Amino acid sequence: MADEPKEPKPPQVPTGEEPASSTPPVSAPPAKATDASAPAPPPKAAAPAPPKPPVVLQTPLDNELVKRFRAKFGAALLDATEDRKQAILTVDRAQLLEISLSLRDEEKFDMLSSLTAVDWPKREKRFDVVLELYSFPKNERLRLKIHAADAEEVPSVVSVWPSANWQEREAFDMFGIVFSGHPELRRILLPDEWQGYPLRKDYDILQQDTAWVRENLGIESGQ
Amino acid sequence: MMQALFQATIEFLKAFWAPLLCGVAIVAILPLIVGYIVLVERKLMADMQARLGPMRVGPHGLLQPIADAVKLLIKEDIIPDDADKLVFWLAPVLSVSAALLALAGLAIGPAFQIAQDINIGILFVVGVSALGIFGIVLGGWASNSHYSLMGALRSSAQLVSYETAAGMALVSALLFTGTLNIKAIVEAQSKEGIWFVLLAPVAFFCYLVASIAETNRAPFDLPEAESELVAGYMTEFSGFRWSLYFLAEYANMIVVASVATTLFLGGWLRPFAHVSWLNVLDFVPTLLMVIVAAYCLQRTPKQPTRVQQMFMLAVAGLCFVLGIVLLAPVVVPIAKPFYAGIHGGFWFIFKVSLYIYFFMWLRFTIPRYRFDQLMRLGWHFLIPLSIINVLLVGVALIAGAYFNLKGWGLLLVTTPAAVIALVVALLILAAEKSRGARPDQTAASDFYAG
Amino acid sequence: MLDRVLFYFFAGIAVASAVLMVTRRNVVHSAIFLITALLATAGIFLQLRAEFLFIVQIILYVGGIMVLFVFVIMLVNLDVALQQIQFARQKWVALLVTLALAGQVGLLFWSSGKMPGQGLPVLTATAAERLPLNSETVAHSLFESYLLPFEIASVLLLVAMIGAVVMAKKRT
Amino acid sequence: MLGADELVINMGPQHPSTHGVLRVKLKLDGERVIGSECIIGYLHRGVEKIAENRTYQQFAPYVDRMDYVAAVSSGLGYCEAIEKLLIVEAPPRARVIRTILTELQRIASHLLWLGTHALDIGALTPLFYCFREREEILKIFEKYCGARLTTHAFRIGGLQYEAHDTFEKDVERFCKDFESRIVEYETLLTQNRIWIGRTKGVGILTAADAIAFGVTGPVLRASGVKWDIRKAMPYAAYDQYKFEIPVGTTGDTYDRYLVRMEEMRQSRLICLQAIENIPTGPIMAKVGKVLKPPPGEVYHAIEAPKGEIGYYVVSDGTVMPYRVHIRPPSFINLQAFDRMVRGHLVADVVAIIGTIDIVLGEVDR
Repeated sequence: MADEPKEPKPPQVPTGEEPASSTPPVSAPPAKATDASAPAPPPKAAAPAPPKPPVVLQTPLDNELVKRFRAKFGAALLDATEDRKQAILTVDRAQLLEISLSLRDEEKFDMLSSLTAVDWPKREKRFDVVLELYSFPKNERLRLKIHAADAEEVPSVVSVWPSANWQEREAFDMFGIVFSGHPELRRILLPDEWQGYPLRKDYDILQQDTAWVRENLGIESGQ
Repeated sequence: MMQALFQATIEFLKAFWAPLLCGVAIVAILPLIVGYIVLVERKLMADMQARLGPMRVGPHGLLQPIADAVKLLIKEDIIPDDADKLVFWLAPVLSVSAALLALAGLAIGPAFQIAQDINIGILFVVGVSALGIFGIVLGGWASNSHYSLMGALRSSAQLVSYETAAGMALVSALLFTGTLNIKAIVEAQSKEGIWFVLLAPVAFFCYLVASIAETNRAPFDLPEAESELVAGYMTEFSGFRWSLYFLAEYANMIVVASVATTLFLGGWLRPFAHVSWLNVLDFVPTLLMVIVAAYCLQRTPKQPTRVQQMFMLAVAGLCFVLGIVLLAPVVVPIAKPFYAGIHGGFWFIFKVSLYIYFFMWLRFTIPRYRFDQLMRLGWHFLIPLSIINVLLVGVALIAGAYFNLKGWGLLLVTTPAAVIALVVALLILAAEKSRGARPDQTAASDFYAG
Repeated sequence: MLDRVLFYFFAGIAVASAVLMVTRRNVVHSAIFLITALLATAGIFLQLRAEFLFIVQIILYVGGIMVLFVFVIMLVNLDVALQQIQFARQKWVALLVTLALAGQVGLLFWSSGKMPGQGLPVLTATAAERLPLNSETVAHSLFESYLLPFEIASVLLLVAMIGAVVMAKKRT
Repeated sequence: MLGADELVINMGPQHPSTHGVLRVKLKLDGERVIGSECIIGYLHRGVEKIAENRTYQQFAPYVDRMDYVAAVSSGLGYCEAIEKLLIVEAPPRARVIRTILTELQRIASHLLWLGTHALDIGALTPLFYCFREREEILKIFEKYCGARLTTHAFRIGGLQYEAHDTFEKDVERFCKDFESRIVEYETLLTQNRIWIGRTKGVGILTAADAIAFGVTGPVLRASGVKWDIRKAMPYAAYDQYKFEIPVGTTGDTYDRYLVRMEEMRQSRLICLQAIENIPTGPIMAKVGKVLKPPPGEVYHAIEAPKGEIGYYVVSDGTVMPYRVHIRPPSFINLQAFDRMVRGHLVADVVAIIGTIDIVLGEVDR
């Protein structure tokens, strides 16, 4: 929490600092959260923090960067929100590479901190691929999200940020998301002959365990 | 035929019973000595690293070497599947026998030498100990492992390179004696009244560095650099075979230390052997022993168990007896004839220990060289320096003969020679530095070629 | 008596390991037997009280040349060497040369003592303690009697060394 | 065998100096590395999957098992991430104590690195000196929370334990001693010709490369990028203290060594500043027994000893996290290994593995 006060130093901050920093007590987040609930309509019914009235944490994001992106990529920018004052851009899968390049070269998000995925099995496009970007010149973070269905390929961003290499392999390893254009998309943490993708929500770890026990130990069940 | 053979055997035994006995003694006792050198090394290392070292087996871990030896002997002997069995069997034996054979040529005092008075003394020691390299190379090859092979290749390249420097350094010192006979070398130092380390300091330095490299000790312990090559040529060896290599390594250390002692440090001579007013130095050995004994006595009550207390007392007693033995030739007129033997032995072993101590000290203090740096140091620095030093010492000797200088007077001519060699060394280093300034990615690529 | 036994002992080892060296298929084994043969020869030198030759044999041949030999053997791929047929086509040439050599040696032995100045010189043995000092003797003959050939040989070696260095440098 | 064009040598997973179960396949030309491949996963325990089946509090001890030589730092990152998700903030006293413990942990982690790195390069003795001081830090941890290695020192919302009576005195005594101890290590290494020869110009990583590979922590700073999350986005109580960010120039192994040595000094200064004035008050914020963060997601990163450790936590409003992704610094930093190692010798490989300062528990998770 304490990292928020330092963030609004650069004036051209495109993340969602503007509404937050306009409220006076910057260092008391619970109070701030209730403030933020006033201007924005609640998009979802949030589970309430015990004593307080419903808090709205996800607000639409509308800053310079989003405006520039709207102008440049139009419909490819599916959504721009901020959650707990962290900027999130949801973009179209097909245009990921162009957007990434633009983010790196024009918006100076020069480091890819983290790349991972989240599985929402009930959704039509079940996977969120989440890229956590950082800009050294601006000292701010930006989260990029891409939705992908089970069989859909996501363009690899290794050519933009080489640090995506192993992280995409890990996402492939754990979720089975195929990154097209990746130099060598193999399993990285799990053995090559591993069955299934463990971090999918429908992955039954017990079943895998039992199968392994049967195969390697020759007994019926390990559990 | 049988009778002839029998006769020959008798003849052989008659002529050589004493050396044979000594040989058996060496083979029997050396492992014990090496074991205790290792213990001393571990204790020293522990002391320098703010810890205690082996403490469990015997008082202050004094029985640790024996426990280690027993452990090694009863360990499983593993021979890798694809290893060349014959060579794998042969290699450690070669290594250790070369090291032991070299010991035969050494003189521990005027009285103790197995291969008595051989004309080629120092050459014999150097040449035979160099044969140990076959044990390393063949062992590395026979293991059929990349780590072993690389260790073996590194080792042989290193040994061949540094042997040149060591040989040249030896030649510098031999110029003063004019003989290869070990006894004659020490006697020459006795006659001149000055140790050759003072006359040829640069040669001593070269030999010191080269001998560390030859025995594969840190900072030149690349063949067995555990962080890179696991254990180098010894990777696949275990149990008794491994301990043979270990034995060979420490025996080699004793050999190089003895050669250095003989040639540069006056062998078995007491410091200032012919300065009569310094005869008080004869009491130093006794004093040392008594101090050790006193320390042991002082520690005795602090030992946790009765057995350990008794053991400590026994050690103290042994030291005390040794002190008496060392004292006897000095004060008891009847024991006078044994003076040279007993005190010679003491001083020789003392100097060898100091030399080995220096090895250990280095090992705990400084990091390891990289292989290309090691080769560069050998070929670009040590070998040129030692060759130039031979020339300079030769010139100095001619000058000395011209001015008819003797003993300490020789310093008048050898000191300038040493200074010039030092300047040359600095020049070489400066040249190296400017070479090293640019990234020499290509220069290091063919370092196996020397 | 002892001398004779020692001689036959070393000679036997030398011959046996020489034969083994030629017949082994594994190059490293051949190298080991060559080392053994050289060491046995060194033993014969020692038995003849030629200590200096003994140690030179060990230092130069065993400790120097053979180390490099073994070194090179390890650098080449052994499997390739194993597949090659031994005694390729020189079987008959080798036999011929061996026979010629044997004939020569036989002639030498046969002519000993028959004609003055021919065959093996018959030396009278000197007692060991009265032998001149070995290394000194060698040094005197090298640096006094045969100084010129010695220097020529050194220059030749120097040239060979420089040539080798130049060739090695050119490659990189 | 070595005469052939390429030699593939396998280092690890059981190798004395791959710092755990890292396996590196090296393609060699003689002894020169012309290519490398890291094979990891031998220590994979599925931490992220476990997280989805534990409550928020239950999962906290698991993060200690990732970077087990800097467990306090991982724990701090996790607790702060969940606090962010819950929109609570730890009380000032808790934040200061957290800062002290985390900085001590940074020193401990760097000490372990220094000892093993020096050992890899062949210097035996610094290891024992480093462990001697590390022991003092671990004793402080032990006094504080009873555990030495995987401490689980912090709780979501603050601290479980009040600092013990002698906490300030212990920390102060350690800091006082430590000043001369660093000098001791430096006399052994910094000016040593062999050490310089082995580390200077080895494993150079330029600033551009470092950023592209996402490298963080001392490795990034040694390449000349002055970036430290403690300064850039202060967390815990770092905004109250004065300290410098050491940076290198060339990005070689020697620079990384110098940067880490200086970092230890700075951490010591932070500790000294912090113990001077530890605020009084509660140590735990008001969080319920059952944590049900409102739906949403958060990414929170802190400066662990090895670099940026980030937690991306998604909540669906239940007691268990919907997804926890951990951005482990070792894992990301190890990616740059191939770039750093090419063209160097086998002996440099161990120096480079050492200088990245990886912990396999964190690489594999």
